[in-house]
Amino acid sequence: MKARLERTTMALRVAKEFQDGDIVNLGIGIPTLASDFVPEGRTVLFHTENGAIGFGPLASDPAEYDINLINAGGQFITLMPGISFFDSALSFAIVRGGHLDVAVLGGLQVSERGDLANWLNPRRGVGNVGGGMDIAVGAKRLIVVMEHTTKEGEPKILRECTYELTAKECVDLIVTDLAVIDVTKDGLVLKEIAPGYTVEEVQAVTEPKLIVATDIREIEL
Amino acid sequence: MKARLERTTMALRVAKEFQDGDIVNLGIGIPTLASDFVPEGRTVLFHTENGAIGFGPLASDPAEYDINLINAGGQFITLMPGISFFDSALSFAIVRGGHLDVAVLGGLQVSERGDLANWLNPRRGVGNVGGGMDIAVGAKRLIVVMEHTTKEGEPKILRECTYELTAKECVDLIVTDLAVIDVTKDGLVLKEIAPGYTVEEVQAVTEPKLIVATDIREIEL
Amino acid sequence: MKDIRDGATMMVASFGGPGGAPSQLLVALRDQGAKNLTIISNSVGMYGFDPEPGVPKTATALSFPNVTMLVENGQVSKAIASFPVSPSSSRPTAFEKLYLEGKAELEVVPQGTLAERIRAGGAGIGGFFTRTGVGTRMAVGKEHRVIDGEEYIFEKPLRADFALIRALRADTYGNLIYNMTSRHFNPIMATAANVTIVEVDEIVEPGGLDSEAIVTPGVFVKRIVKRTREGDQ
Amino acid sequence: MKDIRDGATMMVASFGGPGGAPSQLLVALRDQGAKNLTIISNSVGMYGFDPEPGVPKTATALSFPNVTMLVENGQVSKAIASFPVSPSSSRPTAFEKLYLEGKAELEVVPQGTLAERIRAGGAGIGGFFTRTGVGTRMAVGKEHRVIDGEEYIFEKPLRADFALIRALRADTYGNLIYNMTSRHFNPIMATAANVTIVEVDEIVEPGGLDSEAIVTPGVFVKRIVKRTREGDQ
Repeated sequence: MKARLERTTMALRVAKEFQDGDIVNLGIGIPTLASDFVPEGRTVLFHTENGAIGFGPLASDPAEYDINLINAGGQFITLMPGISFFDSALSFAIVRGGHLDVAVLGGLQVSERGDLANWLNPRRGVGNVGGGMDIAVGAKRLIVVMEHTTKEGEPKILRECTYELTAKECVDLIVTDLAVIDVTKDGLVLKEIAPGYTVEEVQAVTEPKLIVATDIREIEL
Repeated sequence: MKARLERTTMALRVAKEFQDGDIVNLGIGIPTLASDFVPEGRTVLFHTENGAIGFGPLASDPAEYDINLINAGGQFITLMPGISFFDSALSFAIVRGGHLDVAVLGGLQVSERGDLANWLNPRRGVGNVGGGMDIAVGAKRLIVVMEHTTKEGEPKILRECTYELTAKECVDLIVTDLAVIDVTKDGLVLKEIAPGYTVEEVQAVTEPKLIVATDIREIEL
Repeated sequence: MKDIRDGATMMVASFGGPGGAPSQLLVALRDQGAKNLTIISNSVGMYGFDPEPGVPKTATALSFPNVTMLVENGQVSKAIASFPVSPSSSRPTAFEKLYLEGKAELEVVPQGTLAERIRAGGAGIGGFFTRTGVGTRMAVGKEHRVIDGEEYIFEKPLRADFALIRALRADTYGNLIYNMTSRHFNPIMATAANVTIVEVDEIVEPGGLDSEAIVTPGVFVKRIVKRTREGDQ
Repeated sequence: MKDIRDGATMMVASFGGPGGAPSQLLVALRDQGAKNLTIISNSVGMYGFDPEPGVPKTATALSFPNVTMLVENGQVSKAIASFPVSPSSSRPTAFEKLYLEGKAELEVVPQGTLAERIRAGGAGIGGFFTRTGVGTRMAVGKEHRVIDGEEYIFEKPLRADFALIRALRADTYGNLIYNMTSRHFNPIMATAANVTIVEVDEIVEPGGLDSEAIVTPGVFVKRIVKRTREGDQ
């Protein structure tokens, strides 16, 4: 009963945010899983940085794997009628020009003001920035999906990020294995909470003070 | 015997400059005529600002006129195997990025240092700048072809342009109905001269002092 | 087009004639009547003369609904263009007359700079440096910068409230393909407006276009209008 | 490739696996041996591990000739990239080890900024302002500018002596078409080098490609190399 959400459940919750007609970019990891859970009746087209919009689900049969049909994470994807291909310049013109309706990224840390750190673990010293900085800045709406705490149990939602930033004040919504949190001008608003958990328990593993939504509820799936 | 060159003859002389494999842009007017005179054995592909490289000759039969197949001057052109189409951004990336081997433009005035004025007649006050400024700056080699003097007999090759400039120090070669003149760091070098004319006669209708090439000859066609 | 308000900024594709020009959308805009429009376009209306007797030698001599119609209808107060006037001073365009009477504003922009500014607007670029225009009246008042020994000027992006464009064929996602040299400013204008409206000859189902040949992904297109009459320019 | 000298700057197309990567040209460059190369690429070599037992789940797990080969051969002294290292710290790339030993320089660039800088290099743009990287380490030492209320940083164009790219098919003019998501950095790198060399599966006569689907006009391509073995990645 009282268990943190599975990765697929987090992805399911994220996918509820997709509106009909949205163009959506999904980062590597949990975000990618969200593509399987687009709510019925909504048409969502997915964008991938290497240069496609409107691809189908991940290829399930190794026989259909094609090195020329992959997403930005290198996963084999499939064709869908209406798919279009373009180069990296146009791909990031889409991103940077504000044409992505929603982007979903993983996170190492998110600050109270919606700063995101997700590309460089200081223990390693070097990292792959990829397209995350462009996407964080360019997407109309940015959802970060991540575990609520580190493996050591430390909060990942902080007053200030201590890791190298991906972008400042870019996150609109945080979905974790414990909660759904809106980033607002007034601060972080706790909107939904994992089944069996209390506000206090979530607050205890969150560094900034959470504002509790008047209509707070269990995470809706 | 002693007659200024016809427009087609000027175009013929210009075309001699085209080397095998060149990508060439031709401005409206006399420059466009040069496409008919590419020297035998040389393959030259023409670029047009609206977005094509490698088109065929002007359409000669009104039955084949297609509003979707024109050059930058609005003339109906024809298909040729290997033609490619692109948008205005890529078209001017080609121009501005230094990928045009040769451009040929008309001119109102050219200065001693190779400044070009070709877009605005001050008597009118407004003019169409078109792609001339981009081409003048971007082409690896810029040839200006024009009458040597105005209708009133005034020099068009001047110490300083008095009309609004298209670009500074951009012209490499001037072909007129009287002469072929190289623009060099040392000044204007008179290389070829129309049949029957003397150096003095050309100098008389040219404002800056011409340097006479040691191998000066009749205009070669 | 009901949401095009007075004072809107409109990108309108055009180049050298009727090819790639959204002529039916322009007729609709004329009928809709929004005033005080700023037009961003390669040319600000064609010269408005009928085809010359016999066969026209150029596409520019063809008569078709273009921005001149909006100018004559009193809807245009400003233009940003590279071909703002007629090639011939003896046949001035409606806009040219308006401008010379001091009743309209005009910003003349080199064609490549116009294209790049529109692309920048669509690509979220805050501005860029170009060598085009250095040492000319286009450089007056602009920031100059020497980069690797060459002189450049700073140019700003252009965006619009609406882009009116034309394509050959759309699928229902708004993916577009064009027709030869009628591509010109259409793909970049599609990217640089809050609302892009495209006029097409044909609308097909997704899958009906070659995915490798799609020039404009549907993400850039808000509304698709099928041309009503065949053969009309 | 004989004219690739020590110290040359090389653009090398890559994205997520062997698709669109000029692997045979890289083998040739390894055999040619030029040293002190600067590599401009999305990734600086893949992780170099063989396919995992069974079926690889991603294209990135596939083994194919890539920049790691050049690094291991002592040819690389600098990289400009968005994916400079392995996704997993337990399997560092050859370049990562070199860099951490202080034997190579590295400039990490956000992927979209990398693409735009390459495009700018090919398009004759002297530099541009982007919001990407503002407030991060990417902005350190860069000019900041507020444009229409948003903060931007200045980024410079990238050019190279050579671009090594891969396409599906070329005609003899050098016009290119690509294969689905293997397009990525190839078309823009083609524009931004003094000499662009393309590796293709097939070379056809002019007219053998759909003119509306040509992505890279031949003007950008200097040399075309047909891949020698079928099925090889």
